[in-house]
Amino acid sequence: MATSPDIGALRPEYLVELEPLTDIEPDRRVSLGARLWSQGWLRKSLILIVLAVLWEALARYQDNDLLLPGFLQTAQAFFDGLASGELVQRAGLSLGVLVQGYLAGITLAFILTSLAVSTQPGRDLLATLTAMFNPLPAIALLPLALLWFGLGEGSLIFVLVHSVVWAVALSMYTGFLSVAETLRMAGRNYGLRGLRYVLHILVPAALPSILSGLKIGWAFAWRTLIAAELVFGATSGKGGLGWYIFQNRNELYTDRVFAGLVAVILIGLVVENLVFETLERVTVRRWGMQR
Amino acid sequence: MATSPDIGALRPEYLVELEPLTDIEPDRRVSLGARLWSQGWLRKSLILIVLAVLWEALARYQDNDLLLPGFLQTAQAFFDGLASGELVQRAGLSLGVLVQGYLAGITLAFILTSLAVSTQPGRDLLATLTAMFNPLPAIALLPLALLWFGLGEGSLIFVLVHSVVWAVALSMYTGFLSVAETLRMAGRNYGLRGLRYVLHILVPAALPSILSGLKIGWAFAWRTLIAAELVFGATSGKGGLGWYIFQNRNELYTDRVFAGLVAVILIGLVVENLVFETLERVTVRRWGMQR
Amino acid sequence: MTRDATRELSAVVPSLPDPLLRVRGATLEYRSRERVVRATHRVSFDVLPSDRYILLGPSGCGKSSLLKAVAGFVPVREGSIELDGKPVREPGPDRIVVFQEFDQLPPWKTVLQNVAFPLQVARKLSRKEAEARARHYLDKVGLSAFVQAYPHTLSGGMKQRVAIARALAMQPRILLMDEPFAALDALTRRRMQEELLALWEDAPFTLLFVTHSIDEALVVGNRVLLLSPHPGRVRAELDAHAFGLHSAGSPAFQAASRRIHDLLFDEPAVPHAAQAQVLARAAA
Amino acid sequence: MTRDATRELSAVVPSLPDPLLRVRGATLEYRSRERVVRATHRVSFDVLPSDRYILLGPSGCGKSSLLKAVAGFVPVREGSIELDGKPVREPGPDRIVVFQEFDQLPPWKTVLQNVAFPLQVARKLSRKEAEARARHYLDKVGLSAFVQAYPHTLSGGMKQRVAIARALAMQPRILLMDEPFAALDALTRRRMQEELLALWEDAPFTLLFVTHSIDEALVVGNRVLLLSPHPGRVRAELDAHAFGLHSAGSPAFQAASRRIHDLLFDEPAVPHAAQAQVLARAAA
Amino acid sequence: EGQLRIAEQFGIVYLLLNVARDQQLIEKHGKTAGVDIAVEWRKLSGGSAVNDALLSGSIDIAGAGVGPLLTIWDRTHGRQNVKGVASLGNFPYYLVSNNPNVKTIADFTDKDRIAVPAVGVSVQSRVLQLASAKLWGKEQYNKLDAISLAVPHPDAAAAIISGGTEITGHFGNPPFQEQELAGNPNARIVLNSYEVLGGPSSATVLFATEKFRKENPKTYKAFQDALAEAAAFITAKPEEAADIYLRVTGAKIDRDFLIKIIKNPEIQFKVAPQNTYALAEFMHEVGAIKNKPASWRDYFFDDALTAQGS
Ligand SMILES: Nc1ncnc2c1ncn2[C@@H]1O[C@H](COP(=O)(O)OP(=O)(O)OP(=O)(O)O)[C@@H](O)[C@H]1O
Ligand SMILES: Nc1ncnc2c1ncn2[C@@H]1O[C@H](COP(=O)(O)OP(=O)(O)OP(=O)(O)O)[C@@H](O)[C@H]1O
Ligand SMILES: NCCS(=O)(=O)O
Ligand SMILES: [Mg+2]
Ligand SMILES: [Mg+2]
Repeated sequence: MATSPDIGALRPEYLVELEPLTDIEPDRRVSLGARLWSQGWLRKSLILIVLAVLWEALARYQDNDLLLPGFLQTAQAFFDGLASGELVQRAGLSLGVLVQGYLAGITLAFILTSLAVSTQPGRDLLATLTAMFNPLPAIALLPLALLWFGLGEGSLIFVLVHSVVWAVALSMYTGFLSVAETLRMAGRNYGLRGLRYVLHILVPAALPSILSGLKIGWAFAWRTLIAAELVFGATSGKGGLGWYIFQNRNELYTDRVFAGLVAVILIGLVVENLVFETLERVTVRRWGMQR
Repeated sequence: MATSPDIGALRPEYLVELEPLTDIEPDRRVSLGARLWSQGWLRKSLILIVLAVLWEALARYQDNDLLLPGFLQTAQAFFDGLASGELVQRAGLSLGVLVQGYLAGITLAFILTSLAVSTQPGRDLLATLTAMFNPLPAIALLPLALLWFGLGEGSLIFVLVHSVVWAVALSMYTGFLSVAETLRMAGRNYGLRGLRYVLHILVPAALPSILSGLKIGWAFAWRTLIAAELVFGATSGKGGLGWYIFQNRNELYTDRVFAGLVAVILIGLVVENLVFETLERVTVRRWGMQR
Repeated sequence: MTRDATRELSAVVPSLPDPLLRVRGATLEYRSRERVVRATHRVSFDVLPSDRYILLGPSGCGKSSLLKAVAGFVPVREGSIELDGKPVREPGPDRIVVFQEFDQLPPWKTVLQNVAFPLQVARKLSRKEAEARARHYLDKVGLSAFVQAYPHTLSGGMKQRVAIARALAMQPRILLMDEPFAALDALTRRRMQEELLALWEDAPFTLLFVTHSIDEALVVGNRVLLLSPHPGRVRAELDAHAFGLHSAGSPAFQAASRRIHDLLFDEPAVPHAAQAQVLARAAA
Repeated sequence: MTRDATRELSAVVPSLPDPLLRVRGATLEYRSRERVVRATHRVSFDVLPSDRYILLGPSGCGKSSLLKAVAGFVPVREGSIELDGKPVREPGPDRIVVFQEFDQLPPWKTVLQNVAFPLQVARKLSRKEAEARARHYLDKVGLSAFVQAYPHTLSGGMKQRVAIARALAMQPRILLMDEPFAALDALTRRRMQEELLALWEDAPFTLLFVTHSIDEALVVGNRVLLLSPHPGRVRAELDAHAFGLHSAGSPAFQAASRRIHDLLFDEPAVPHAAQAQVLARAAA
Repeated sequence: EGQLRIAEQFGIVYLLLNVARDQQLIEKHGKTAGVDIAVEWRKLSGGSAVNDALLSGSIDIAGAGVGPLLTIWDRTHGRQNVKGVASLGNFPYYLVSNNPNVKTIADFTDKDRIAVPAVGVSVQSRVLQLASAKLWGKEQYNKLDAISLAVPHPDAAAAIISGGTEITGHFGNPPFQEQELAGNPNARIVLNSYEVLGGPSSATVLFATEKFRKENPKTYKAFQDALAEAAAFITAKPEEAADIYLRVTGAKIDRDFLIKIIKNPEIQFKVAPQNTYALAEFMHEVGAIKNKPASWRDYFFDDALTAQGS
């Protein structure tokens, strides 16, 4: 090559005799600030506090507590509701229905998506049904629900399924379609087919999308439940959180309305941070599939 | 190696002199059936026809046209609505608001997600806000919407944004987080940062997830709009599809209610098959990012 | 392809065993809405039981495509591929593939699970047996210390070694390896070649092996199929059973290596110029 | 690492130019909740301007990690990395990387756009200029016919060649290449080596090049850093400026090759056994 | 002054407003008083939406049932001081059942379901509670809430007319109750709100904030005068009123059916409130409102128009 030969002479070669490695020192300590900052719940609590302060300030500025009660007033109503046991009981009722509808919706989404991923008609069916039914508001289903399931839980679950299934199916399906070709081939190469292929390859590979679909589905289930409980509102003793909110709204107990909503929010936060966050940590993040 | 040498002798070596390739013949013709089957719109139309027949059958079986009018009856009402121009006008009004709210929601989702992807507080903020607000039903925001935007489009758009932003942000964010490390590194290596990095690398790389988020957001915008239009009603006769549905429901014209819903469904199908399907074809599928 | 290359090889030499894998006039094509790319053009060859059969050819000539076609992932557009006399229709655990890409390991399984899982699925081993066998093969590829690691924490070469261990542990009817050692350093590569050949000595299996290294072809294989540049056509089939791990540097080895080299070099000049075979702008 | 290896090399030989890249005692670690993996341990070396500097070492010894650290993707846990006297903090287009992985090409850009886009972004070229330059380099890597293809329709070797063209076209301050030719056949690899060296002859640039082929190290590089097995430590730094494209086979070349081979082989036995450096089960 | 935003809801009970709008009566009376009034008409659905709109200042005059008026009066007592402006007329609410076994409310069993707009808190529910209290005693006032269900009027009406669902009773309002009676031969009136409240009573009322009344005396007066004229108009010309209704609301309801409803002797188009105090008293008794009104004058503004009320 063209390099002048003297350069080599200028830079002597060298060789190092390596001793076994022993002197690997322990972790450097990180500063207290950094350690606190690394605690997700602390950062998030901070955000919550800021939001609460903003809320209170806004409410005081608007000074119209029939429309927007402040944080403190709502907190008062919330704790009253807790103390009387009403909020807990209502939330429990709602959660019971919610979980049933949510699980049913996920199951249906999984079946539809599995069909879609394995056959062309299944694929068309999913695309068409989703495009058709996803935009339909829950109230549109009311007459049908009345006819088929009567009033009460059956109808609520029907409406919940409707609100969960399309969003979850869309996310799941997108996830399935985006699985890397090599990974698919590896799975097929093991001899996996049909459901086992979906469960062992597609589902874990598409988990990030599936989880986002599950989160969206969960949120929409809540929304719909609250809205639907107004309508299907079970009999007075057996109404859930939506019922609680509706009733108090009708009576212009706005602080209680907000207390009900706070209950929804808190349950949302708990589910996000305990369930979904944990799921993500022990799966997609641990596996390096998501940052 | 240990193979016995005679095997080599049994299999003579050979060498082929290659001529330039010229005789590559044209496509084999595919059968008519296969060609028809390959037309997506045909398969989907078939599904639609089957669904229509099922609907009609079900309606006849239930024989209760105040709760469930048949397909034919609804089609009649639908064409009457078209002919009188009412449906078209109402759908136009709704679509106008819908598109504004939808675009605003997407923009907000994009901003939130871009923040989240670049800073830790942004990330916490997105996670917290989404977990908190996503489950809140639109009615919860009504008082606030009224306070801030008054009665009218402003409030509708506010509610629409709420129904779009969280789902889209969640999908977008999941997409961003799942972008392969090497691709991220390549982008950063070009010297891209901040918004340009997001736009040139993260967005296209996360496009499958983003598209699924956009689809979900679109559907929920519709749902919410229909529901919200009931509440916000109409100013001087200027209500959208939701109001049309509500009014006819009030007048027990169930066939027109279903005609309104059919309009929603048809618009959904058109958007799915013209907009989203095309988008997918010229992007993610063309790029081999999705099957 | 000329007539004498497509002739029934085993018919000519009746004392040979029936081929395990029989590829006849296989043309492979990738079609998209915009264009049709022909990857291989009428390729024929036979792989006999216990062959270590090498596919050698320039980048983009269709080696991986051929391997995927044998594995059942890419359909032949013309011609046929038969395994044990039965046409290949779909993938299966009788033909385990080591892919060229680094993302072939399910990221949600540890190194150990990555090797053990297909054993449970396809070989019906109990979890315990599967893990024991997995550990055995992971040891052979030098990854004992990483059994609990997830794939995303491995280097490129380590990932490929996991895939190799997975394939070896499966003991398939025919092992399909696509440049398995390309990401490995000289030493590790050598060790892998040794392992592979030692396993073959222990219990001969059939191997279809893609490589771009002429030396590796001669060392690993007993038979080498030389492919032309894009689209791949059979250029020659050569014997390599005489060379082994310790032949490198011997004059015969160097001569064989040079001969192959020349066969590849002696292609009509500028082989890259007219590579893309844009057959049609079809509106599929 | 021993003291004399970490000494300031340029201080000892004052007539040498200042190093462009100066790596001092660089320890690289990957930390997860469960474990800490040390990839390299106190590695020091200097890359002078116009050096073609090779990192050579066994699979998993931290070559890619070192390259990524220089590129600004992996932070040093101990020690320092300086470019032009300034510590490396983040990635930038002055250090273009050819990654080892095949998924480094944005799939939404055609081959041409893949090469042209970074030129527009980082070199501020107009679209036209960028495309012209991109075509030039794509021609050099033999992909002229595939400029309009999308990456997912390319073979493994073709993808790597696009990445190579992209990096070459960028003409960075220092070019970082991670086993760029590993997926290429002998012929194509040779052509790429020729191209690279011809470009260097035209206008010398600085190159940091990871390879696992000893011969390639000697042919491509003028200086070779030998790394020990996991975690990577400096084993030796050797001169290679005497060897070029046509040295292969010469006795001096073979001797150098054998020497490096032995340095790698002569590692204390069973080098793979205690590879994983599980430092702590930290709860990060 | 000069601007008036009115929110009405769906239904024939807002006929007075429809006539005032169609005949431009507000504008007319405004001119007489020397103000040009720009009137904006909004349709909203649901008492809560109306409340929210009024409290947020999005509308000036709200139309809703007597129940919502009492609630909002109670909650804004000492603050915005929302009070009634006028009644929109006396309408009976019928509890209609299509269950042949149900003759009175005492006949409802656990198998029956009574649809109301909002269980417990809607006017219909309050009336039902009042009737229950009379029948079974004060403690049992919410006995029927247990089989009550919140169902929107149209869905409940559809269910009553067509049968085949669990809903066997609907405490509705016009025109749904009339449609039910006309649409299903089995449907019959089980309870009439007039019986419970002691005679014809206001069902739907208009209300506003004290601030609006104080700041817009002329507009306010013009509005009230317009209502009075509209009431007179309807009573005089029910057919024309029916046509106006069809025109303004765009409703496609059968004209003869509509005229029949308007001419129903139980329905009286009067702007002075009537017979609302029994309900107010009862709501206070059961704790639905905290402030006890001394009389109906507490929750209506003290105007000449409503001075004749009871
Ligand atoms: N999925 C695909 N879609 C379209 N064309 C493809 C696809 N995969 C491969 N090709 C084309 O087929 C030809 C052969 O590709 P293949 O991957 O089989 O080559 P190869 O011999 O394995 O090359 P390498 O040594 O570089 O890996 C190439 O021209 C490539 O562009
Ligand atoms: N993202 C990561 N997380 C954790 N550990 C990693 C990660 N990437 C690499 N490692 C570990 O760091 C060590 C060095 O990896 P690196 O990729 O640098 O090796 P390499 O020298 O490039 O090997 P190869 O020649 O096989 O590509 C390996 O032990 C590997 O397990
Ligand atoms: N289907 C209910 C939708 S929302 O109004 O709760 O957004
Ligand atoms: Mg290949
Ligand atoms: Mg590497």
